Amino acid sequence: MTAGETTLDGAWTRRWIEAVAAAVAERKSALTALDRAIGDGDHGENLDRGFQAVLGKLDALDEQPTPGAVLKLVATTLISTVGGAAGPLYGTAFLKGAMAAGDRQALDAAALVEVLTAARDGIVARGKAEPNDKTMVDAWGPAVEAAAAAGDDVRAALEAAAGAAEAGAVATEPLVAHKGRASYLGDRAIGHRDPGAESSALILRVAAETQ
Amino acid sequence: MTAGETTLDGAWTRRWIEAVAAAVAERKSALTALDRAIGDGDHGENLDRGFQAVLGKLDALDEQPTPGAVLKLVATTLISTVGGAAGPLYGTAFLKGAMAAGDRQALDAAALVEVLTAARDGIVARGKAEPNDKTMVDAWGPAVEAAAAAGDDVRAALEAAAGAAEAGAVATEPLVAHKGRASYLGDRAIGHRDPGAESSALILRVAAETQ
Amino acid sequence: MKKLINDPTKTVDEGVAGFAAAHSDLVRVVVDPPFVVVRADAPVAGKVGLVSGGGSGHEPLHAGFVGYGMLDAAVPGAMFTSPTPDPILEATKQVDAGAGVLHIVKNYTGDVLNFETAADLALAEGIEVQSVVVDDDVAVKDSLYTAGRRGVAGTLLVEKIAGAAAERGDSLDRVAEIARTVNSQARSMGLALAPCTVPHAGEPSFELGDDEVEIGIGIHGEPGRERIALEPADRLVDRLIEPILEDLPFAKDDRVVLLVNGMGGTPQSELYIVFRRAAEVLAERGITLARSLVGSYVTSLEMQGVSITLLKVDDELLDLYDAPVQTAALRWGR
Amino acid sequence: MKKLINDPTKTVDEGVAGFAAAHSDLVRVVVDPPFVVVRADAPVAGKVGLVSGGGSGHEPLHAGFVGYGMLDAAVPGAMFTSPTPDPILEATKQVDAGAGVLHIVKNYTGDVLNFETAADLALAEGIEVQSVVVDDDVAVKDSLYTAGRRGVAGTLLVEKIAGAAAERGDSLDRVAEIARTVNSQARSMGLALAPCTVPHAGEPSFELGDDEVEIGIGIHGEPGRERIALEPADRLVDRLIEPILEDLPFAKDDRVVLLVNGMGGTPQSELYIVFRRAAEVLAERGITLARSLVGSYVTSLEMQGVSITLLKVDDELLDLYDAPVQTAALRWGR
Ligand SMILES: Nc1ncnc2c1ncn2[C@@H]1O[C@H](COP(=O)(O)OP(=O)(O)O)[C@@H](O)[C@H]1O
Ligand SMILES: Nc1ncnc2c1ncn2[C@@H]1O[C@H](COP(=O)(O)OP(=O)(O)O)[C@@H](O)[C@H]1O
Ligand SMILES: [Mg+2]
Ligand SMILES: [Mg+2]
Ligand SMILES: [Mg+2]
Ligand SMILES: [Mg+2]
Repeated sequence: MTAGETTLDGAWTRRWIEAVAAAVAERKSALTALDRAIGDGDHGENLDRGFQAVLGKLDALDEQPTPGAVLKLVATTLISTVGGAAGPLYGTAFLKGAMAAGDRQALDAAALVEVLTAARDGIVARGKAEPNDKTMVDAWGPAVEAAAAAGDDVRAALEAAAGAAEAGAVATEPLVAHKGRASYLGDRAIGHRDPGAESSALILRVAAETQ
Repeated sequence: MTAGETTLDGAWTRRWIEAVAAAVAERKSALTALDRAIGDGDHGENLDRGFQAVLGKLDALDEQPTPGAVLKLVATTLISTVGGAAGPLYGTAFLKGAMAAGDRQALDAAALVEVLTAARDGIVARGKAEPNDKTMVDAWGPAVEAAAAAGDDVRAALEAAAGAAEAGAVATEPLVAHKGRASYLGDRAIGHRDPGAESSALILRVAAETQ
Repeated sequence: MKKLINDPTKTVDEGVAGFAAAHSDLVRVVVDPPFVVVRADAPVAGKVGLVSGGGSGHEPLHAGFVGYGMLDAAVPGAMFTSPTPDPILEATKQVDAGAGVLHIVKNYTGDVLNFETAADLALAEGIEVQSVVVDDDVAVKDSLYTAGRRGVAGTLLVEKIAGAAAERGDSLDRVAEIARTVNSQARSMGLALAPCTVPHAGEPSFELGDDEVEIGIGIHGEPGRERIALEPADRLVDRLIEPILEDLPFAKDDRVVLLVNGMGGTPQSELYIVFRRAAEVLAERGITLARSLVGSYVTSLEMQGVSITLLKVDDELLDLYDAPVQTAALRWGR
Repeated sequence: MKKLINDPTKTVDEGVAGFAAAHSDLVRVVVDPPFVVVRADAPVAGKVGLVSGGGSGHEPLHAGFVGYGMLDAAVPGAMFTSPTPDPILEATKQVDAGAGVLHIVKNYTGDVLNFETAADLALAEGIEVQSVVVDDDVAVKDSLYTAGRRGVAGTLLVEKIAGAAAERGDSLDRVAEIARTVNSQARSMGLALAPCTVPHAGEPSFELGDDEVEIGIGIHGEPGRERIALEPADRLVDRLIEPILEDLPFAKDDRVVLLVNGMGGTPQSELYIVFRRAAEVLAERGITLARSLVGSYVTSLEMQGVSITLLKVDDELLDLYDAPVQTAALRWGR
């Protein structure tokens, strides 16, 4: 399979999620370390618990699930296993994404942008964070815009989203936080990267790398 | 005043006690360190509290007190300020010593031996320790015997008592303790000097050095 | 990290199991979905049910306050991580006796969001739910630019007093109103001498030098707002109590409940040294010490530190505070 | 050493002052000779008076147990140092209502000697005194070659049950007999993960490596009998409970009170993990868990560790255990 041939169908979605679970497990301590600096030191643990639970449920899916069905399973599993702030926020993101994906068998670039937009809007609706509040929104916002600007190629869109999310995560470093636990720290949050933005970038980077 | 001329009168007794207070204050941490190793780490603190209280009371004595009167004041003050094991034991030692000194204006060598004997017997009566139980008795026992064997010279008797008490304290090091907190340690007490034997030797050494 | 634990990933489960074994007269534990600690005789006919919960690691909060006159159920999440909606919903169902259920939620994004979802789900099942968000921590500025004040030790007072109101038969609206009043009249602030270590993390939540104190900590091992050199206890107490007094503000002739709360690793003797100075400050200001509570009630694992909470009371709140309570961690009058 | 204190030489005084300020409904403090903590309504007409005391640093023991149904007075000594006879005598006089006074003494040379002197002095003033020496610690061999077993957490159970007997009007002889029965049927053993530091000493009472546990500790920061590598909590519990079970011995169908006691710096969640395993062991042996008590009651400053106490009970002891108690640290039924 060469680049550009990828179809974002249910099987791809499943491969993506499996790869996310592996990546989160691998980066668990790093994510937790970011959270220890300006939060309560559990972000990696929380996400890992959630995605491991997702892995255990993937086999309950139909043999040829829609992308939406996979996303919905991820959503409900994260909601009922992650807890904390990230659980409801990521849960809502995947749930709204699933609803945007609808019954489609596969996502083209336009549908992908719809899904990413719905996910970001879900996070904003629940968490009320604005851009530059030093949250995961700072990864999702740029990702949506970059994907939308990337044209018709899904791989290009995924790559654009991942790159923008990564840049967005890095760009949280100089910020004072206005939402989440880091907001308690005032100026002392400056110089630290937001863990949720980092994990969001990781999820999107893995998407870009999933064949 | 040259050696041999010393009269163990009330004034001498008072000088001795004042010097003990100074010596205990100086050696406080060392005594406590011994107690930390095989006890509860308060022996120096306890004695210092007691002898500082004694200092504060000495002026309430008659202008020319008997040795017995000084010893009795020390006894009651230690009993009511030291607490722990050392408080009642030293308190009893000084009380019995005071009773042995009686109304004498000064102690000759024979009277000194009587006083030391009464002190040791008081400690044994209250604490029920036997020789080699790794307690202050291991300093007082040899001290009494050495003083009794030293003949008619009070200075020689004091020097003999101090030397024997010091040797006795050192000799507690290889022992397993059978009384006091160190007895809880079993074999782990081996290699440590008993703090009460050490403070007893100190008190007697100061006596030998008091002119 | 040295702890009396077995598997670091099982500390919450095993702790709750031990709690259930020790207090089977007071509570039952529902284990699927894990874990919900429910008052033994719940649902209590005609009574408003009180549910609280949040991340574990704050023991005895909340399970230690389940019982007569206080909570009907506690929902312990993972260590320092708010529980998910499922067990919150389960707890809500277990304690609903038809009079409705009050959710007492500490103001953290995760807690608020998960309780919100659970309340929606409960509503969908026909259970009336109201929520009170506790935010008593004056260390955090309550502004548009923060997640708002945190809920800390004042939560205990909200649970006690609202619990007494529910026990005497007040309606859901009234119990919720009383809980909100308590929250609005309670102010807290804390400090740490030493951080805590989440078992699975294995590393302390922050580093403090041998002569440093972290002022304005929360209860999740998160760093505070300020780090200063160690000072005598009385001076540190002043640093905590001044912002508390100013914030409400508490004034001359006010009557207060003073809660001196240990963070988990602080010996009781030190809490009383802190209490001594706090009571002295109140006396200097002409504020009346109506009731005193001293202990480690809202903790951060083995953190060494203390928080001070003042609650302004009137006759009704004081009566409710004094009303009988029979829980593992707070008990009087029964 | 980081502590919430002011002057290291004043920690006991200030802690007691804070305690008195917080619990003026329960106790009064007599400050000359310093310090005696006396039940607010002492002497209670017709009742045998109960006096206990010992070195400070074990809070809430003993002052936290002064009140209805437990102690009439507590005599706090200097840190880890038994009090002198003067305050013990003062306490004895304050609580004597003509029915005699029971001294509850932990078995340490210093405590025994100072209480002995105080009892003699009280007798000389015409007060009838009996003494009970508590020695529940199985870590120490009770032989001619030691100072005998130490009194540790079992002291709390002696004070509770003897206190209830006195409250119901038992004679001095009978109260003393019950106290001795409780002591003879109680066994304890403890361990430490980290030592404590006496404020004026400024150095920890012993050194422990990052992966070491001290087994068989007392409550004065003294080292234990054995040092081992850190193990899972369940295994450590087994090390404590086996010698306890063997010593009495406790047998199948015995009914017991299980006390899991924190040493001061141990979070409650860990105590419940310990409790879980201890209860499991009892179940395996067919021993009935009649009552449970979990908390930091008999401590060594901020020491991290735990002790387990088992008390074998019959109907009478259980009734007395259940009887109302109203003190700062233990309260039920009132
Ligand atoms: N209001 C919010 N809106 C968007 N994202 C938020 C908000 N609050 C927190 N977050 C995100 O959640 C992350 C923390 O997640 P996590 O550590 O799992 O939860 P918790 O803070 O409850 O411990 C933060 O790094 C931030 O990106
Ligand atoms: N039964 C006893 N007989 C004689 N001396 C004893 C006895 N018990 C303890 N001691 C002495 O007391 C010393 C300890 O004194 P101290 O530390 O002040 O009291 P505590 O042990 O109560 O802390 C020991 O080193 C020992 O010499
Ligand atoms: Mg977090
Ligand atoms: Mg000592
Ligand atoms: Mg969290
Ligand atoms: Mg001592």
